[in-house]
Amino acid sequence: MENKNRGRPELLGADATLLQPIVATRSSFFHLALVLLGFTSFAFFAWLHQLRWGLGTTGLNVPVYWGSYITNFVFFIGISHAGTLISAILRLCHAEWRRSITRAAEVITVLVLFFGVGSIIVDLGRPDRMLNVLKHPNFRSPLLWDVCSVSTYLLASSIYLYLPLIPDIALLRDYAGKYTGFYRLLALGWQGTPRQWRVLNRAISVMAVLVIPIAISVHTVVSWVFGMTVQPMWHSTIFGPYFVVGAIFSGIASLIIAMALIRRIYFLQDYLKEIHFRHLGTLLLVFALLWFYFTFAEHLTTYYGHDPAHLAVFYSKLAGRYAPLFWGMVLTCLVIPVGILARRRTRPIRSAVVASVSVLVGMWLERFTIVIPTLAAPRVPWARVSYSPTWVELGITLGFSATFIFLYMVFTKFFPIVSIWEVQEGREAALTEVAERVKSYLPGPDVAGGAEVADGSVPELSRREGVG
Amino acid sequence: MSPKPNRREFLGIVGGGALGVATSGVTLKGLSTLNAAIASEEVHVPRGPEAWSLSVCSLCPAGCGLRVRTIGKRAVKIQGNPLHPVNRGGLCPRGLAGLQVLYHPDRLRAPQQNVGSREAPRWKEISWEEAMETLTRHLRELRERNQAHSVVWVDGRYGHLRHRLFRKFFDAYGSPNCLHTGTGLEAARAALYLQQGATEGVAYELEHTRYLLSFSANVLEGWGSPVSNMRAFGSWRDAEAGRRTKFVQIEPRMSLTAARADEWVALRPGTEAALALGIAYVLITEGLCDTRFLAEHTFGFEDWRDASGRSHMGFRSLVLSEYRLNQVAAITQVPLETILRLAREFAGNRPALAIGGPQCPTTPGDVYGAMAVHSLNALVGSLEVPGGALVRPDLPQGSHGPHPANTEREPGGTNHARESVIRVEESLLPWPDVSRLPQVLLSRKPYPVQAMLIHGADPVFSLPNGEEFARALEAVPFVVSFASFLDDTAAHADLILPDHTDLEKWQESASPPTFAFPLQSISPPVVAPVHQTRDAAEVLLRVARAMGGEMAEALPYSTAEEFLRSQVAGIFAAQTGYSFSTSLEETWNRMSERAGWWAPTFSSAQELWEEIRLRGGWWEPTYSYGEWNRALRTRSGRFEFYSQRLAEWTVSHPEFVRAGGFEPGDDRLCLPHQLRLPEPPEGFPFLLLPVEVLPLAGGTGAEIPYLQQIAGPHVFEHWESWLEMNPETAKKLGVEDGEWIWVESPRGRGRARLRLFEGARPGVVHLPLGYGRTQGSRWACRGVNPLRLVASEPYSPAGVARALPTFVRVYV
Amino acid sequence: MARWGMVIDLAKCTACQACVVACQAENNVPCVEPEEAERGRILSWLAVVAEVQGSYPRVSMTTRPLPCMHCDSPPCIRVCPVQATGITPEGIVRQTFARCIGCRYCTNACPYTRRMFNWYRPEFRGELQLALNPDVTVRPKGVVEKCTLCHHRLMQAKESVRAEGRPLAEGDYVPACVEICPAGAMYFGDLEDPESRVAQLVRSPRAFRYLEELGTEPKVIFLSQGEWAGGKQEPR
Amino acid sequence: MTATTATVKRQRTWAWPAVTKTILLPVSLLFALGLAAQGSGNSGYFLVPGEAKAGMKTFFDKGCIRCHAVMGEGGRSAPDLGRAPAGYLSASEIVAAMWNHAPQMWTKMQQQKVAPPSFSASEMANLFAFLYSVRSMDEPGDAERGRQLFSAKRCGECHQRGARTAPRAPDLSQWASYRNPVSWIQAMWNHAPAMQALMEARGYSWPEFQGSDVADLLAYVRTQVTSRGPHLYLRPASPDAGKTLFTAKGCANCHTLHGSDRAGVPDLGTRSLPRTLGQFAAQMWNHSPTMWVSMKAQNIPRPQFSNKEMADLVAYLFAERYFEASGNSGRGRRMFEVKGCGSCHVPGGSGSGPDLSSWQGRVSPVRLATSMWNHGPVMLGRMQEQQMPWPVFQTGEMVDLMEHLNRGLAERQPARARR
Repeated sequence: MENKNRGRPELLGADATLLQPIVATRSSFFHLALVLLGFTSFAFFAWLHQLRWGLGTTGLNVPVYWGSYITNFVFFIGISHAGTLISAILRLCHAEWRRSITRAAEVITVLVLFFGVGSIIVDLGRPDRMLNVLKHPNFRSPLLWDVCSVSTYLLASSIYLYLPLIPDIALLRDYAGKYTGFYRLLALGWQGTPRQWRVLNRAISVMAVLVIPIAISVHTVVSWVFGMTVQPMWHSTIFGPYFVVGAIFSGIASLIIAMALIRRIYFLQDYLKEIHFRHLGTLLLVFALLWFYFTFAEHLTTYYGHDPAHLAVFYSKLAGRYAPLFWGMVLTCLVIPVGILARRRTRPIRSAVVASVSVLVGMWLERFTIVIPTLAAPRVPWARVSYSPTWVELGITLGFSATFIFLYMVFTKFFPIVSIWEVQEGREAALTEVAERVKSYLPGPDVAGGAEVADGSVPELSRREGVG
Repeated sequence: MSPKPNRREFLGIVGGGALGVATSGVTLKGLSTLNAAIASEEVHVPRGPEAWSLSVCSLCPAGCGLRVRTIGKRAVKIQGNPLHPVNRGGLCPRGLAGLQVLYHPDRLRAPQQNVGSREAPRWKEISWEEAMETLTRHLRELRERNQAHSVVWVDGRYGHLRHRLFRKFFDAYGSPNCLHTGTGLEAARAALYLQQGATEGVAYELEHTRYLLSFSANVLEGWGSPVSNMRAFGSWRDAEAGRRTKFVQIEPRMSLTAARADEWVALRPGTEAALALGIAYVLITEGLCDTRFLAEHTFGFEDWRDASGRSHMGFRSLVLSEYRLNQVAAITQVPLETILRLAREFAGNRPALAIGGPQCPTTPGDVYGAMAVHSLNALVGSLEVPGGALVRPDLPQGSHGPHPANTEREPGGTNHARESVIRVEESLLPWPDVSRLPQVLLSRKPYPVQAMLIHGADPVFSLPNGEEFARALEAVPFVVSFASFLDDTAAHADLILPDHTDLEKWQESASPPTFAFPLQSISPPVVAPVHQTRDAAEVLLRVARAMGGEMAEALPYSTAEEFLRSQVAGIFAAQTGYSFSTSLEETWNRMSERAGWWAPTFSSAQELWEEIRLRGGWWEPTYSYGEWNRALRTRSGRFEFYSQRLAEWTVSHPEFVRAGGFEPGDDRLCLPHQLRLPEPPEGFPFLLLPVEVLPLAGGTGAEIPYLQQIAGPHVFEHWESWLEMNPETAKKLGVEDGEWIWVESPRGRGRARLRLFEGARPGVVHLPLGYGRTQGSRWACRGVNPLRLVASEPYSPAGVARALPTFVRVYV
Repeated sequence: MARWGMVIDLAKCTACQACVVACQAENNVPCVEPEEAERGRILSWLAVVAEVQGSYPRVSMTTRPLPCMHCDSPPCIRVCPVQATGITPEGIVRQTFARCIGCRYCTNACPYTRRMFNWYRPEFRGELQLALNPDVTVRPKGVVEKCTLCHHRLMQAKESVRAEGRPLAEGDYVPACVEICPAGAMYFGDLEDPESRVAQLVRSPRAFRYLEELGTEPKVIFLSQGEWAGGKQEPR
Repeated sequence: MTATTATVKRQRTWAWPAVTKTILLPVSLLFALGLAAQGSGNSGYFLVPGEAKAGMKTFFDKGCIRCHAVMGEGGRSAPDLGRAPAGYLSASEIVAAMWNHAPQMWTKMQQQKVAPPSFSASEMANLFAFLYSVRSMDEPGDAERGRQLFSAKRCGECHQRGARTAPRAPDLSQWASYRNPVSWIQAMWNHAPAMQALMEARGYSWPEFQGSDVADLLAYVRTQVTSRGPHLYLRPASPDAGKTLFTAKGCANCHTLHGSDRAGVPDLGTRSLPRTLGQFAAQMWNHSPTMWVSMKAQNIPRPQFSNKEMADLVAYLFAERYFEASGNSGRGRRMFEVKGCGSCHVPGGSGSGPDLSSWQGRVSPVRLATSMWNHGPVMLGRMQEQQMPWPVFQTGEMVDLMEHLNRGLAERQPARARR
């Protein structure tokens, strides 16, 4: 079925900009890709080195058996909450400003999850026996829960990324003029028929509802990896929500950064506006405070309980060897973001980005100061051994980050990073719909009944029929 | 768009699927390759027939019995010989580590000749024929030139019968210089000599004592016979309620021994004598002494008049006038109440025993301190009673020659043309002090030494004046070492003839220090030599054969085994003792023996030999208490508070008396007393006390990984010297735990890691002994040798070398 | 079914660490190089752990030989994702080296820090390889290892008593650490057998379990130091 | 095992016939072997049936050693069985002593929560052999007492260290090498004629040694040695060799064992003799002047002994005493009634205790001790319930009682020879 519009994205009108990254690639892309792939190959080399000589090439030791790999694992899984969770929540809440940011967020989720899982594999002493997890599973192990929940999450969020992509892929099939076969395959024969829209919307909303508990469970389970042991300052009931909050916190921060970069590089100022950053900045501020609340509650409880084993960890964090990292975390997760975001912002984008970078650094430190001090202060008196990552760990960490960025870039070269149909939809239909909705909040007779407030798909469906 | 996929789409789907399958296939393949790669690295241990054989440990003087498991030709595990009376199946970590000595990768693999200079040695591997030829030629030439006496044999290996062999060799060869480096209880041995007149056999029956006052004796960390001490310790704590032995450890630092004791009394360093005399003060003033013992078996307790009518101060007057409680409390910084309580407990729990003295392990201590401590035993009558201080009877000599090394030589009893290079007659104590060798070598008096043979000793490393020893070795034309590893001394040799390690040779050992019973263990080799090494004893036997004549006649043995057999025949001839047996049999034997019955399990020398091979050795399990004439061999035939030997010696050596700040004729010189404590010199505020830790007991064993790993558990330290310091002191200095820090004494400096330890006394720092080798194993050449920092005094007022309090400064 | 347990009498322990070396030699535990030891890569199934309290001169130090506690409720086996560690019917917490994926979750879950990880391929330099015990596998790199209570000795003991046609008696099976202890501070036996020495000692008022408040139910039981009861006269 | 099952087990073992069969065999075997089987061997010191060393192992293994000491080895909370009671005990006297003290011991064990161990008959036989052997050993003497004796007996007047008195008496410090009182006696015995003459010349009375005198003197002399001489021990004595010697040296010509005193010649089996071998030898010494006088009268030459011979002889005489002449069954029967045994141990099994008539012909000290020990606590409990006192047996009474039991309670058959 030939399409006469192929290769003419400008036919999309104003939204043609969104296809621009796919249609044209600048040389700087390749330069950057090369640099990033350099990091990737270095990480690969580091991993081979580690495989050859053993985990002794890392800075790990007795009793600090876990280090930056596990920190990365928790961190990456945390960031993965950027997308799915945020976009799902915003979708369910009908937050209209979501339309241009959901895609960017969801991609983060899917891609970063691979690195979360990768971190675990890299951390294994015998990755060659990885499949033992399937052959001899022990369902009592929180690590196995993790395996289950992360893979479920990966599946769910991939679907959740893919579903809203379908109309856009169809657009690409029809207009991009590149990789048509590839797009055709992925478009699954999307024609934009009302039935297809109905099914798609249904599916998206089901996934949006599904993905939230899955996402929350993932990070809760990650926290349980620590919380289920009896180790001081790991064995804490608050860890589930604490980790979830931290995850969303870092997720928002990474989303802000990703958006700012996309906006800058692909000239999407029209789509990713200051208001988006303002809203996300507010969200980040809220989570900074929420995060602080949890941190405070956690540490105050520990201090007040005065269990010597816990206190040893507590003091090593607050006043001991890990104090610089701990207070660095407080600075970067609380002081800087709150300081920046709480002020009236003249340049919301820049301040949001600065705050986000700070939060990302801080959240990595937070993961680090959760994992290491506990291990370094076991109940049994032990030699004071300090942990610091070696080049292998740093290389793999950097390589993972670089590869993630690379893959993200590559994604933008194949798929629109801003959801075209959602933006179109917002432009064309949302205004009236919102007006009606707002009216429904106000005193007076219901315009279209209360039902649509609960289930937004109904009016959308009716609206979209005209578009197709 | 049709609901059915077209051909292209179909191909795409199939292709995607294929790609997926291929990817996972490759992944699985990769995983299995990886698995195979790692599996190929796995170490597979060959199996073989299992066997057990006996041996003897010689890593410390205790000579515990070993039971070694062999698989095929490999020795794979060392355990204790359950029949051996010293260890009864237990072992300390050192004994277990014997395997790593045997299979140490840095052992010398063949004889080495120095083809470079002494300063810059270059080692060339030579054949045994060549090596033997060189040794024999040198020794023969010296003998032909009538210089046989100028050959010096320095031995540091523990054992007994081997020493007899060496002595026989040098007696026949014509050298009086068969020296031994000693076993680390020099101060106690000196006190025994000065107060009881016995030259050998410091023995304590720790197991049956009910109250043990240990003055800086690291009972659980290498003092005497560690394993039998530990057994005694275990039996104290096993006792039924109310009968537990109280173990009081008195020392400045809380050592592991102090930590395991029932009480630790922190004492100002070097004031052991004062504390002992303070306790004596309480015993005397409160009438807690054993007056009958004092009256019948002691001399110099009360004031006395000599033949010329001159009156002398007795122990009692000295203590009452100069060691009043408050004085002692001030000197020792031990609370007055503690001293009082210790004295009352000591007197109230008999048999009570006091051991030790101010002694830095591996370096000689202060004789007066040891005398003061030993005097406490006399005050409560703990000599020659069960659970008291004993004198070990000598081993039966059989028909084979005099008692070996380090015993008193009868004046004029030598058959040598020349006197010994270290003139025992000049010194207070009747055994030669190897630390005087450098002086002798350098001064070439009484005669120049032409050759030095060093076996099992590393004086350059282990003597306080090691550097001097190294310098002095330059003056010796021919130096031979029998070291198994290239050690600090061997590095100065011309020829190294590597000795077998324990498990490769016929092993033997006599009673360990502080053990009260005569004992001789003998065991055959467990495994074939790993390298081209030879037993030093067999080397000498070969030399004797090669030299022929009277040498060959004196040593008509072709192997070490033959020699040992001949010695066992001597033991059999004495018609006493038993081969090792279970403790039950031993109890039976002891009971019968006490009643006067002796029922040995052997009836001929051959049978005894076979039993020894089967069980590990022979011993005499019964001690005859109260053989006063054996235990008290002083001129007065009594225990001498006032040592007449000291009196006699100080008269003839006024220069040492004056050096000690005394007037000649001062009675205090002959009585135990507290030496003056030196003040720290300007700029050196900290006192350095080297400490001995069990894994590196005697300052040896640093090359053994097993031992290095467990060297300092109390500060989580291993593989490296550490400097122990009190946290308060460190705070004042502004230094932190784990920092690398310089320790500098007027003699030298070294760098160690700082470890804060609450058990270290403020103002005192400690370095472990055994570190800081400069030669040898890759694992041993680490850390600082504290002996390179401490000052020593070859002749104290008591005429005995002792380590002086050494002050250091510490900086980053 | 026996339930193997160990009693360590802290009153008799001299902290000599013979048990540590005996364990290492028996079980082919490699000695790591000094540089690695410095980085905390030491492998010790059994360690003597010291704890210093107070300040000079009122200092006390407790030393404790710590093998794997062989908990009846071990935190480590619950967390292993691949069932590489478990508890045998006789109560020994075992480790299947061939299945372990090296995630080190168990090492972190163990409150006693008694599980060790092979950071490298085990190295036995030169002739040191000759001293290896053929009864115990040398662990490859990347897996977790731990005290097995010298399980191979149990196998051997069972075999030999079967040959002799008698049941396992006390003393037939003793781990290397217990066997070597010079002060006789370690006891080993069947906790289920009320007549066994360990079962009797466990009933002592001095008996306690290390970190028992964690609910791990260790089968290594310590006897407290006790103290000198004062100069009581001999009981009549 | 719980207390209940223990009781059940104990009650079950009251089923006599099965048990008697199992224990009878080894015991009768041992007794059949008698002295002949037990020589000195080359591995120990045994006087009587049973393995003394194995007995010692039993003594240690069953925990006796935790309270009882033997010769100073072991616990101190109960009497040292090597020394207490001080006098000689034959096998049946050991049983009697055990019997008499048992309730006290059981009570004490109960207080200390120690379960009384049980013994098999062979274990008990070994234990008896052990105790008997140990009790025959001389304790190391007290040097201080020895010193007093030395001056009191005026030994020092001739035997001075390096005494120059002529004719010279031997310097006793040479004798310090003797570790065994028997060898001391032997040495004196052989020198007696010379000494006797000298003493008579000086008007000294014949020195007699009581109790531990010889050991004490030895201990004293030992403290006087100048240098460490050899320790001269005796090799384990052989009662067999002693038996031969007893005839060969002509002792049997006058002395009897377990017979009646011939005129003036003591029966060497009587029990008025001391506990230890050394004291036994000393007794020989004490009586020797009298003996020599009568020997001279009968023109019998004075026998000379090597120290080994002396030891063997003493051992023979000593071992012989382990078995006593049979008791008087009539007295035994009376005892059985008087002590109240019969009120429970009713023939036919109608009493509360088991019927002892089945013991007929099988009673030995070891047997009695075994059953008393293993079932005693139950019996004691029952007796306490019935408020019966625990019977106490005096010397000899136990033998009589055994004789009575052996003949069967109904006394229908004559006694059997037990050896």
